[in-house]
Amino acid sequence: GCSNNGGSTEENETGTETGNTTVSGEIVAGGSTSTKNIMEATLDEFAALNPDVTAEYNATGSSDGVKNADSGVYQIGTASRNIKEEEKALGLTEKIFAYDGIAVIVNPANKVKDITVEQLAQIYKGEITNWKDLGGEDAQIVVVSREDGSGTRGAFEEIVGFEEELTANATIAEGNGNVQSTVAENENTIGYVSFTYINDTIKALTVEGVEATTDNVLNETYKVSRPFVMVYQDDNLNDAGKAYIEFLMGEEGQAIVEEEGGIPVK
Amino acid sequence: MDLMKDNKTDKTRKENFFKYVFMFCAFVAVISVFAITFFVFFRGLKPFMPGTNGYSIVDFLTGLEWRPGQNKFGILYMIVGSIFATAGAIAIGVPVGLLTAVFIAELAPKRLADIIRPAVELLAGIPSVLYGVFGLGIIVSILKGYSPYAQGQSLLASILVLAIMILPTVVSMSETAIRAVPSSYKEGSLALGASKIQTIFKVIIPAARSGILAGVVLGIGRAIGETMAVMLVAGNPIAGIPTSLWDKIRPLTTNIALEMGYASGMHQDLLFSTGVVLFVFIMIINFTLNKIIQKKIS
Amino acid sequence: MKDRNKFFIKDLNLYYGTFRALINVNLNIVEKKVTAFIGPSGCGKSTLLRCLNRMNDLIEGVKIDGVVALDDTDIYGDIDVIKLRTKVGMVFQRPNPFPMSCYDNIAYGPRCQGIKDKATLDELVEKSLKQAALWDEVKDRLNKSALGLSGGQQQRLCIARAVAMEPEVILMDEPTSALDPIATSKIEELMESLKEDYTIVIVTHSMQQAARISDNTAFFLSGEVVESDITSNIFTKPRDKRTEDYITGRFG
Amino acid sequence: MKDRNKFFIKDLNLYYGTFRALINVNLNIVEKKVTAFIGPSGCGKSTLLRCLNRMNDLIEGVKIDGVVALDDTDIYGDIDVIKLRTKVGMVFQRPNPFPMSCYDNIAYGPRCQGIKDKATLDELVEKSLKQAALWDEVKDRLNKSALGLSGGQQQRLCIARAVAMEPEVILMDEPTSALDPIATSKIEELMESLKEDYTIVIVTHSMQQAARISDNTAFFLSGEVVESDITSNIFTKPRDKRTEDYITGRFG
Amino acid sequence: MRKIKDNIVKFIIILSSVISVGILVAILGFVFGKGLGQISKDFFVNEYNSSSYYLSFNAENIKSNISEDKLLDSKYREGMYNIIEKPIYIENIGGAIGIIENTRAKNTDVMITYVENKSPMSKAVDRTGKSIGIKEGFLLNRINGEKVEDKSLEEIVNILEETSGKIELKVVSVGGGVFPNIVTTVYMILLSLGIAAPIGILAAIFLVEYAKPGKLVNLIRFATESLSGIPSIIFGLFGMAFFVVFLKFSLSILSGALTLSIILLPTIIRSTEEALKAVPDSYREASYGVGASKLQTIRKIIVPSAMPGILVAVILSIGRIIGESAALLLTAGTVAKIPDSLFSSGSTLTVQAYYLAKEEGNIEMACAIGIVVILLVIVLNIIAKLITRLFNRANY
Ligand SMILES: Nc1ncnc2c1ncn2[C@@H]1O[C@H](COP(=O)(O)OP(=O)(O)OP(=O)(O)O)[C@@H](O)[C@H]1O
Ligand SMILES: Nc1ncnc2c1ncn2[C@@H]1O[C@H](COP(=O)(O)OP(=O)(O)OP(=O)(O)O)[C@@H](O)[C@H]1O
Ligand SMILES: [Mg+2]
Ligand SMILES: [Mg+2]
Ligand SMILES: O=P([O-])([O-])[O-]
Repeated sequence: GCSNNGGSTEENETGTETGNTTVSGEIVAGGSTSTKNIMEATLDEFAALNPDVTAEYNATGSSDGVKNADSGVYQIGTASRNIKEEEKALGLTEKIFAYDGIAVIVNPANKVKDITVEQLAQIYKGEITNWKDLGGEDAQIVVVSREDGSGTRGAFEEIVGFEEELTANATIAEGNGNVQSTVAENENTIGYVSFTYINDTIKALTVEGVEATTDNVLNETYKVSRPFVMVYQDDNLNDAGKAYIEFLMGEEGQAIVEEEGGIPVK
Repeated sequence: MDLMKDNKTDKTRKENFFKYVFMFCAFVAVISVFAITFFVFFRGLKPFMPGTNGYSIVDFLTGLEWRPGQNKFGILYMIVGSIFATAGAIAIGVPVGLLTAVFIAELAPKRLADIIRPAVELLAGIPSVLYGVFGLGIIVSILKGYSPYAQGQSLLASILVLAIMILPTVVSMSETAIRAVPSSYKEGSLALGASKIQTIFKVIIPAARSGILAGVVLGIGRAIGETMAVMLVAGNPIAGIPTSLWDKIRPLTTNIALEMGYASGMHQDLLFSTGVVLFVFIMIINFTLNKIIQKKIS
Repeated sequence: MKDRNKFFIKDLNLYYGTFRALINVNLNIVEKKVTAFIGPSGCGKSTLLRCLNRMNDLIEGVKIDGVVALDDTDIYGDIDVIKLRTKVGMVFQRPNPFPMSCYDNIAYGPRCQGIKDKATLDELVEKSLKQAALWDEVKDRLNKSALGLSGGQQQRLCIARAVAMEPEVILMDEPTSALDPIATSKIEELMESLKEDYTIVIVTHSMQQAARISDNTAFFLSGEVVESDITSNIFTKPRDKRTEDYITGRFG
Repeated sequence: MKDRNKFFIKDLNLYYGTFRALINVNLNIVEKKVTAFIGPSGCGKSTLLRCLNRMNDLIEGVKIDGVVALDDTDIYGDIDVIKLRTKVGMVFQRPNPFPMSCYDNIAYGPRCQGIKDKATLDELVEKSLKQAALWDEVKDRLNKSALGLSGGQQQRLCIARAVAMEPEVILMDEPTSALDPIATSKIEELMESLKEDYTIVIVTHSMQQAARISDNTAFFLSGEVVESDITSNIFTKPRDKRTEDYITGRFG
Repeated sequence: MRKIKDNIVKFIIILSSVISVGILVAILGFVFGKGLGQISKDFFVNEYNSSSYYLSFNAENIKSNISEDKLLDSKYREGMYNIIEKPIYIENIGGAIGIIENTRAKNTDVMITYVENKSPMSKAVDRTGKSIGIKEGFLLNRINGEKVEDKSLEEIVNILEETSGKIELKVVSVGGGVFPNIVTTVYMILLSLGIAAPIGILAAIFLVEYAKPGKLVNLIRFATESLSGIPSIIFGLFGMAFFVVFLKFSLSILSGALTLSIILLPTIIRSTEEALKAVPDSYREASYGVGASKLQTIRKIIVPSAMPGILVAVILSIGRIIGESAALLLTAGTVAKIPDSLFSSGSTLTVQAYYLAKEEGNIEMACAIGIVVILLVIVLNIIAKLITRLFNRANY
């Protein structure tokens, strides 16, 4: 073997074919559940390029990601929302590594196709409670939201503009998957999930006529999007960690971000 | 005289050494138990301590809204929901479980009992997540058809899922207790011309009471402590005392599990406080039921 | 008055699975007399006794052939076992009062028969306890748990419980073997008085006891009834050598 | 040869919690003789027997005062209880072989004393089984579970197990009460032969048995030793009225 | 009158039993109905995540006389793949590639379907020079840095045939299985029992055989009893704060196992206590009666006799470990990889099922895992029964 023990990684050589200098070490990352697919895919590729790197990602939630990056449990923490004021006080380095769209989803049986941001706010504040007000059938709207502290929820509330005014009537489902299952199971529900979780058991609504696609987020016509942020303590990063971040922010990494349904930063 | 004691032999040394090993293990066990208790209480009571800019315990225990973002941490509606869900689960699960136990222990032909018993035990081994998934896929879907609201997530759904989950505990504990009733009671009753059913209900079940109650205690523990299954079917709203079976509830455990990954600072401490409330709950129930058992027996 | 047979047992065989615990038993039990079953441990005394009210039905794998007739009805025929047991009461070796109050213990049987009326029950309880010579000792604690009574009192309570059913026969399986001498003598006195109204069958390990209290005695050995006769004959002029050996203490 | 006292018991009182189960017991147990304890149930026979090898130590809440001396050493003084028990073996009412092979049952005690040598153990096992008159019956199944033996064989195995420790005294608590007559008579014969080497104390419910096998008899009533004497005296000319009543079957 | 009443009650009893059994059947039906379709050989032997490798080797000319049929008849077909384009053998790399469809994810991939005996691919090394070897069933992703995604099978074959000298392939092992979760579950069982069983059993021996009944024992008993009623999420909180953060064990199978041990202790102690108490006193008496010491009696008589009870407790504990999710989620993490040290995180089957349900809404897969867990539980129950029966036979 010719592994580069403890050596420095001056340069990111991924993507070239031969004569690679590889790094070694362990990367423990974790945090947001929404970023899981992107993080796992990039870590996998990074570990393939650097076979002596072992990497793991624990999807325990955005706030947990920040907290554990601070306590040192995670070398790299991720959040699927902007870093809050009190979190900024921890003095962690932040880096946006991708953007994500949040899809507004309903049951495929639901006739409604489009919704406005204004209507979304009214629904989530409990001001609109019947689908017929949106041109659907005469049925109660079942509002599904995420747990408090979720990056997805934080971002959604911020963008839609009803922060902390969520109707008391909302059903809270834990995780993107539970939102998805809950919506898939009941034709009167409305919920929201990260783009990466859109599949055929549910239907994504167009927001103000714009389809929920990566392109539309990039050209800023689709309104509901948020950043994926990673945070770390500079002196807690090992060589592998540093090299990984470079890789993620580089061309290769961003290409994977896109493959996984995220929106690259450049 | 050769009966005299000799404390210095290898044998006595070994005896003593092992005695201390046993004792040490007992203490490890005890210490871990107390460490948890201490830790949970320490974290959970921290926000209420005077001198910290914490949270008022009264607001915490009587509040009707849980909006961490707005600094509103009220858990009264959760307490009420937990109590309703547990009580409902017991009201359904205990009788059904007890009667099933009676069937297995006293009425069923041996072969049938030998099939049902392990089958019911199997229910206890299924991870609770699957109960949740089952609850969401089947129970919630069915209830949706009858609910005045447009969804099936509700107190009733929680009750049903929990009732199913406590069944195996209640069945196997009750069955063991029924089997443990001295056959002299049964013989005494039958010899007096009582029928089998009379014997079961007038003598055997009363005599097995303490074992059955122990099963109920464990069942309650499971019902209150269950997290993953109810989370999927309770609805977990951020406010609102349930007033009907169709209302959503947010059980205490769910509150912890939902947000622990996301909470920090006082929000997290208050999740621990929720844990303390749960802890106290279980203690009170254990304690009262033990008292009831003791009183009935003496 | 000619002695009338209460039970008539003919060619009775009983198997626990494949083990033959009773072998061709033939025996008559005389009405309103005390019949004692004696014999060494494991010889089948309890087994036969439990045949008389079909208590053996409860045991898995018991097979029976032969005839056991109560007042000329074959009790292994198509009869109501529950009724049989109300007619043939039983008292066990270890006192087994139910874990409830003294009153409820006695009232248990009648209540199971559907008697609900408080006055009737009160009367029945009092009468039974008096018959069992226990009334004076428990009348002030009727509502306390029966498990608080002494062993001897518990056993008399069990007798009272059997008596409360107003049965015709009372079966007793070593009713005094767990009791002290004073309690024992009380129960023996009690049997003396009960036999005026009831047919009593008692299993005992103590030959002295059999001699003291019984009118007839059956001697068992390894599942067979070796000899049965009026008690004084068994003890003074046994016909069978084995009976004599047992009586004179050569074994057992 | 003058009889030597093996045990000397003086003013012994024993309390189970607050219940005084033995009351001022004074008794001598003669070396290489069979001493029988008789008396009605619950009179304290087993309790006294278990005092002799401090088996009562295992019971919570037992308090003792008075003297129990073995060969002039107070066994309730500062002695090694384990050594005491190797000297004073015990056989219980129900045969209680360990759930292991016959061989291991016998070898258990010696092994606990540290004897590991196979040849020594083999020899010891054979000798003990022969002494217990069991060798011929089990020599082909030494490695099979002892639980497969019949009750009588199990009890003799337990005796062999006690004998294997080469004790000086063997205590037996109703050793035949769970056995059939044939097994009983085998064990009685065995005791006859054992008493040449050992001091034997036996509790029995059967007066016949006491009469048959013992040299001395102590009669117990409600925790007291009413009378102790050589057996023939007890059975033919008891000094105490209560002894006489019991012997003649007026109670018990 | 009494007959009618008895019959009504009997009817209710039977009805209850029917309900209990009906529920069981419904749940099993649901889990099996949803999950069975997902179960294949791949499900058991594959990693959950696919993992990528960059592997290089020197082209050689390896002839092969593999038959047409054989080319179609490779192992992957038993799994979740359909062949779309017939594999073509390439001498340059000594192996065949074909286009397959992933029936679960419904996308197509290029797969290395066959590797000849002396193929240079089996000697391929990664970028550190470590020999990994390309195996049948790997998906082909890039050739010398160039993506194969949008190319036809012919184009790919052409590229490979024309390349001489060093070839670097990016290959991806196929995921979609729960092998790492099975391994993690086994580790978790071994670790937690390795910690909790000795401590619990020895503690129970102390409580039953040594401790004088009194305040202390009552206190311990009360503590263990209340602990068995505490929801496991609270243990999770403790484990997270103490093992993960304070002791810096990080989210790892060690933190998870330690947390689980504390959960198991009360059960193990209680059941062992019961088993020890159930050993007839006559054994103790007999042992002391022949002059055995306390330790000897415990070691040679009491513990062996209590063994079936203790084993059953242990097996019940295994059931609990298998079924636990809340506490492990907070202490052992969610990584579906085979842990390579005590300090790596890992997710057990149940955690994985929970995670799939919660995060990906993948009910089918969660149920498939549920089936595995249920089968495991059945096996454990049978073992428990066998043990009890075995020991019972020894006793009578
Ligand atoms: N349930 C049973 N299953 C199998 N065998 C049994 C059962 N009950 C009793 N036996 C056997 O039947 C025989 C007769 O038992 P029974 O109890 O009638 O004896 P007994 O004369 O009452 O003895 P004891 O004086 O000890 O009470 C004994 O050998 C006993 O082992
Ligand atoms: N562990 C104990 N705790 C409290 N009381 C006990 C205990 N063991 C025995 N006793 C009581 O002490 C008295 C004497 O009991 P013991 O067992 O010595 O009688 P015994 O003469 O051997 O009777 P049996 O012939 O029935 O074996 C009895 O009244 C009994 O209830
Ligand atoms: Mg009997
Ligand atoms: Mg005794
Ligand atoms: O898990 P989140 O991405 O919603 O924080």
